[in-house]
Amino acid sequence: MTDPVFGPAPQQATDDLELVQLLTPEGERVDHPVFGREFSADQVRGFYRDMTLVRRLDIEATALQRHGELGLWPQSLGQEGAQIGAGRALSPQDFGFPTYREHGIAWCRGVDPVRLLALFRGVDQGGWDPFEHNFGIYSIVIGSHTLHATGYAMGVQRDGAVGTGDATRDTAVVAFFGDGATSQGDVNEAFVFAASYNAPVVFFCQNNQWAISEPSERQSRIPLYRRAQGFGFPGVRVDGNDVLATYAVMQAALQRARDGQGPTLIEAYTYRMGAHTTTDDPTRYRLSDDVEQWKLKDPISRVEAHLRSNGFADDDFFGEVAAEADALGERMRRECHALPDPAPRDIFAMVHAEQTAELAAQQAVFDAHVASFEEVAR
Amino acid sequence: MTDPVFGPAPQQATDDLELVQLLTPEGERVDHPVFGREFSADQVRGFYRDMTLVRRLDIEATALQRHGELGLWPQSLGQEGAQIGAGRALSPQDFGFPTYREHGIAWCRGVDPVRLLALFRGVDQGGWDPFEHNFGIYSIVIGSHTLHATGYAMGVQRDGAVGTGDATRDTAVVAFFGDGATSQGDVNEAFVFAASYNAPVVFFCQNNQWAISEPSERQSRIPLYRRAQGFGFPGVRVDGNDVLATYAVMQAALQRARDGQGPTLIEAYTYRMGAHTTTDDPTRYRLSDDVEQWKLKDPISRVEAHLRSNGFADDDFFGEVAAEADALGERMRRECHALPDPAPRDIFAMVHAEQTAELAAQQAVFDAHVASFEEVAR
Amino acid sequence: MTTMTLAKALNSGLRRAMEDDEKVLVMGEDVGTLGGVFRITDGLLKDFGDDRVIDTPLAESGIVGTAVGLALRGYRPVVEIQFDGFVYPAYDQIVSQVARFHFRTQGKVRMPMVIRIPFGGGIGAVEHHSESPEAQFVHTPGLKVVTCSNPADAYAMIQQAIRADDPVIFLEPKRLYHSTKGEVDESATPPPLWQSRVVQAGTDATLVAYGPTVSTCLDAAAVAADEGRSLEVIDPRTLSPLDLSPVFDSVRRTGRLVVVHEAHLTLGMGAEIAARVTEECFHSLEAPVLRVTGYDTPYPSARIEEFYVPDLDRVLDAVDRTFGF
Amino acid sequence: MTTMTLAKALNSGLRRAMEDDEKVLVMGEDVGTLGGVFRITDGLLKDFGDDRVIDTPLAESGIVGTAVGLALRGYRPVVEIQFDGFVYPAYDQIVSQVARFHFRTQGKVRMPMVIRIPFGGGIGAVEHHSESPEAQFVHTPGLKVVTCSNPADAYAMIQQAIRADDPVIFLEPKRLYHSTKGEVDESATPPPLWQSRVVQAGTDATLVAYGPTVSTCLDAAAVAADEGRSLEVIDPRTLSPLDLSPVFDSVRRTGRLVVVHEAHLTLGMGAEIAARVTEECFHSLEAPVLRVTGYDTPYPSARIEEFYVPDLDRVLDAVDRTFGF
Ligand SMILES: Cc1ncc(C[n+]2csc(CCOP(=O)(O)OP(=O)(O)O)c2C)c(N)n1
Ligand SMILES: Cc1ncc(C[n+]2csc(CCOP(=O)(O)OP(=O)(O)O)c2C)c(N)n1
Ligand SMILES: [Mg+2]
Ligand SMILES: [Mg+2]
Repeated sequence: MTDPVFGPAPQQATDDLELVQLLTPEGERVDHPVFGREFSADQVRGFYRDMTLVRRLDIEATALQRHGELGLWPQSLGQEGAQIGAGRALSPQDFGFPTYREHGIAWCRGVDPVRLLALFRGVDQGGWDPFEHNFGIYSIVIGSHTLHATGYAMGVQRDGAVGTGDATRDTAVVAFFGDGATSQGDVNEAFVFAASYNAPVVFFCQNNQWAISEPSERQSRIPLYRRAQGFGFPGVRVDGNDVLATYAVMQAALQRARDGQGPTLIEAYTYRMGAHTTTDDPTRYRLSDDVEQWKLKDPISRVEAHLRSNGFADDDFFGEVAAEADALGERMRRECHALPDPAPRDIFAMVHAEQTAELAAQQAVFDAHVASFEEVAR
Repeated sequence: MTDPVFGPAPQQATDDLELVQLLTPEGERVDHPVFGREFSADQVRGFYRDMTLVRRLDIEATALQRHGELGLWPQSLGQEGAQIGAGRALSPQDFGFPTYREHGIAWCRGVDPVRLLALFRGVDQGGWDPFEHNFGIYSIVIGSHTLHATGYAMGVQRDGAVGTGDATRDTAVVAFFGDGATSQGDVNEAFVFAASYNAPVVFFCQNNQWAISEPSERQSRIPLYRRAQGFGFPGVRVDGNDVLATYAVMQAALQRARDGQGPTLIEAYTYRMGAHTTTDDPTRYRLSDDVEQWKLKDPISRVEAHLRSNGFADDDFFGEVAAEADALGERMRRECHALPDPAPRDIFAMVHAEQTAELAAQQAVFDAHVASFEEVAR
Repeated sequence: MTTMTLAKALNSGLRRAMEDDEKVLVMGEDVGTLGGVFRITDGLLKDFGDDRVIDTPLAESGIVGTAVGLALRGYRPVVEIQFDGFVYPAYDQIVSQVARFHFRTQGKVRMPMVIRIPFGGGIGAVEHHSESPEAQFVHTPGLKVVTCSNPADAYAMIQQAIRADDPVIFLEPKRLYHSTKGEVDESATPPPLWQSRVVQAGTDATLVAYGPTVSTCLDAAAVAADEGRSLEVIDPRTLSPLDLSPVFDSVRRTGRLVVVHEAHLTLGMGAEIAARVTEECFHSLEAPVLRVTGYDTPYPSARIEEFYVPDLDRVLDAVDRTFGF
Repeated sequence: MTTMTLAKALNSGLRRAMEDDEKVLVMGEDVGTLGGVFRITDGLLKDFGDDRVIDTPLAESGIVGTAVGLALRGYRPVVEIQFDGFVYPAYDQIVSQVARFHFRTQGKVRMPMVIRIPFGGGIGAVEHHSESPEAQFVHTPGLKVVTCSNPADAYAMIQQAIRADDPVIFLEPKRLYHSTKGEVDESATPPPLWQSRVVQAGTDATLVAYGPTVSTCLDAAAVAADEGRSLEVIDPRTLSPLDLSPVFDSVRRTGRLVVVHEAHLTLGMGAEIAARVTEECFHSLEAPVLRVTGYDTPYPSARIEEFYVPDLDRVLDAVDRTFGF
């Protein structure tokens, strides 16, 4: 319906005319006028390996949760294309700020999967060193970290690490978030700040169609990538189940940031194949038919089909990756069990960089209390 | 500069190609393909009268502040066109949610100017009955009320008061805010909710170029009206110093809301001719040259020129309005002085609808304390 | 008389309130189709429709802010915040708007809104899912703050909160949702919402606890009884306003008081209760009011939360200490 | 030694901190060209440039949230919140992010950030411009909270806060900005930031006050002295962590304590101080700790704020009452 006064009504969120794609669900390479590019067989095999290992990581963690080893696990199943495509486009000096489902990005940043388990086992609250991986710890309060990414990018600008032309120096920052997050004030404020300062930040939104039980149409009635237009920077929708397209689009956006051209919003159009987390029951709110439809668009199968039909990989290769996945799974099980519980008394020392007398006193009381029980026990 | 990958760079905030105008600064009527319409001489004289009285109201309040009668006053000087244009387009059943500078809207909603003084004299915190005027009290926390407007509009939907075709029933809701406010998370969340529920709300942004000392370019690098595109509803920029154009655009947006077509963002492009408030010193951050330029676009002079050159009004008319303004000023001075201070003990009873024992006890202690001094004084 | 979980009692109470008054709306994230992540709103969408059971965009300030607007339009919104730790994005709307409309307009505007917040720890969750934010709301004039500790109270209090013409922060002890069952008499006349309850009478020392720590204190009282010490347990139920007269009465008899909550020690409810009880019962106190609380650290990782949440031992230990003065 | 206003002392302290460490940034609304609505950042933009003095978009969550990112990148942001009442949109970022990065990462991440907030009433302002939000921050583990009451402290404490590796909420008593002058010795070595100060020694009763109420208490002490009563006045300066040992010492001598602040009574600092002092000095107390505070109502309209803000009479009255027990 077209409004006679204010012009055409905005298009619906289901419209996906502008979806960038380089590899069809059937595994056929297609071109794109802007983002089309070549990939070496090596690179594509690498993507396949990454995605397969990350899927195994996810399946393994899900199983560990079922066996009571983890309190909770947010599955990345189905989103491997978006995550590996994005993650592999990052340079070492780039910095990523994830939400809680970015296991594929964490993988690309060299975070040991066991560290991810630690968080969901309740052994710590995010145990890797962000500066070691240039990758923030998982963030739970939806949207809050998009501002951190923007601020970090403002710091990058102040360090003179944009637009120098030095590929090892120019730095992009990425905020990873979901379709649900786009409704949060913080995310929109991040857009405001990023645009105002032309900060080198890429907003990478995995639109997996759901925010727990709510479809992405509840958050926006137009395609999410268009949100960026309202803030004065470009937005683009890419097939998030297409690792090649995601890589290409992400690469371009990162380069734009590093070159000092400012922020970009990428909407990676994908699907959460699993439950929201292991405590969720998606049968309450979505049709299994939808899930079946999306299975046909699986990010890994299409790469496998592509590799096979072009003779880029043989059974040996697939066998090796499968074995590697088994080994990863086995190691995760083993090391998950072995993760040590934290020492309760340490929480008092973790609050501040400079310990306070107050907390030291609380720690002493705590110690005495614990000791009194040990005494009783003896 | 055009980005080879992501397309043309967004236009700058200074671009005003799309400014809707029906009356030039010189007072000439021009047409507009979409918003062009006729106005009766009566209507235009009415606008003139409104604007003149509101300007006097503002000047008088500013003077009262200078004389120590008010703690503070936020001037609406220069924004009368935007406010009267918008305010007069409202139907009685429509509901407006103002910020703190909407004296012209308050005027149109029948709020006695003395009630505005009460707030800034510190006699109350917003003393009119919102339901009597269908006009909320002034709101100080920037942007917070845009959500109230959206929620109210959701209530209107639930009452079945949209799209019935009954002009006395169908109801639009308006959130009034400034250019600075557009950066607040709340305002963007209001856009999200309004779009998601297609709520009958008009977002009326007076871009007066400044948020205290910060130019509107700090908030957005593209014209603010385009923000709406990113959320999937129309935005339009109107010459806010053109009361006719503002009326026409507002009227259309309100009708759209009442018809059930959902939200609209209007950016009324205007200028804050005075200081941010009486405690502000704008010479610290802006050039008097700019102010001089904007004087040429004064919303009242252009209507006067138009009325005179078309013979729609004579000296008698202008004399009458001037006399009315004098009388208003005189009444404001008189009644401001006479505004009674609130009774301190009443604050305890104002906190809740259902009084608590706790606060009743605090009130009793307060009374006793006051009484003990009265005793001493006696 | 039906036996039900605390979750079910809340669900039934909400349903009843919606039946009684068509202006009552339920809104929040996932409250519709899913029935809420804890299923407290289960079935309501089906029976009351999406005009009254509103799945909202993912934005807490937006939820509370639009609820303010709905209240201004004459509705009585019941807002669900998914977890305690996610109430903070709505904090500004709550403390500067919800809490103040009545005051600011000298009573011309009422704000009948309930903000339901599952709170407290002990469910093995990740960060931001085990917070106890009550003190922040109790410190804010204009809000009423209540918390239930059993199914019967849950059923009655949610309805009373919805009927109240003032905004009510309704804290639900989430670890009891499905683990606690109790009798609910749907036809009983409940006590006033703002009234404390002496949950168990006793003579030697007084315990004050609310929400999830009430059962801990009852357990402590049972153990103490075995050891020959009689503890009185009082549940204030409403945290703001505080009805402390039963506590004053009790302390005048026992001379000893321990306050137990999960929220942090510093400026937790225990501080206020200690200050008031000391002021009121100065000459009756045999010992200072002691507090058993969460520590002044963020809520820790799940594997060690048991060391953080007040437990039987810490409560009994504190009772012992009150006898040492 | 120079005589300057509190505003000027803060301005000089900020300038000094920026000179000392080029990682120090100042950011907020109107802090650049305008120099802040209170002129605390006056002249800094001119001298340090807009990479270090950043006028931000009008969004408090955005300001604090980007400051977190800047801190992660190695900067030391000093954020200005324009008025106390506008800190709440940033509350989530402060309590769930700023306060927790260190804890959450087991110390791998530090968050050296200062959030400056002009606070308190008495300036005849409209709503949201006279709040005293300290309790909300003191209740939040991971934050340090300080407040200055005179120019010398202001000058030193702002520098110390900026040098601290933990996030500091820095509360500035806005009504003293331009009204209070004092000597500032720019070469003096200040006491540690986290240390209370006995502002005036006394023997009969103890007053604890911070920020804007310190001068009220000094006035009260002067009047009391005329009446033959010697009051000790202690300014904790830092509200979290609380250094109460001088208060304990004092109360052990005087047996009487009155805490004075503008924030609301319920769960204001007075509650915590009362609870701790009673616990620590139980047998020394001749009377319960009394509190002179803002009431449990929103801050009222300007014309009657003088009835709300603790004044000399209410302080003296409370002191009298401690002698009545
Ligand atoms: C501020 C906040 N509110 C609510 C939640 C609870 N919650 C956790 S995940 C989630 C949905 C997120 O959806 P989306 O952003 O699409 O990410 P996805 O889970 O699909 O990856 C919600 C509501 C939260 N973590 N933070
Ligand atoms: C949340 C919040 N932050 C800061 C302020 C302080 N403040 C008052 S007005 C103002 C500028 C508002 O600018 P704009 O929205 O353009 O409205 P204008 O004053 O120009 O009408 C600021 C920062 C406030 N009132 N609320
Ligand atoms: Mg999602
Ligand atoms: Mg403005």
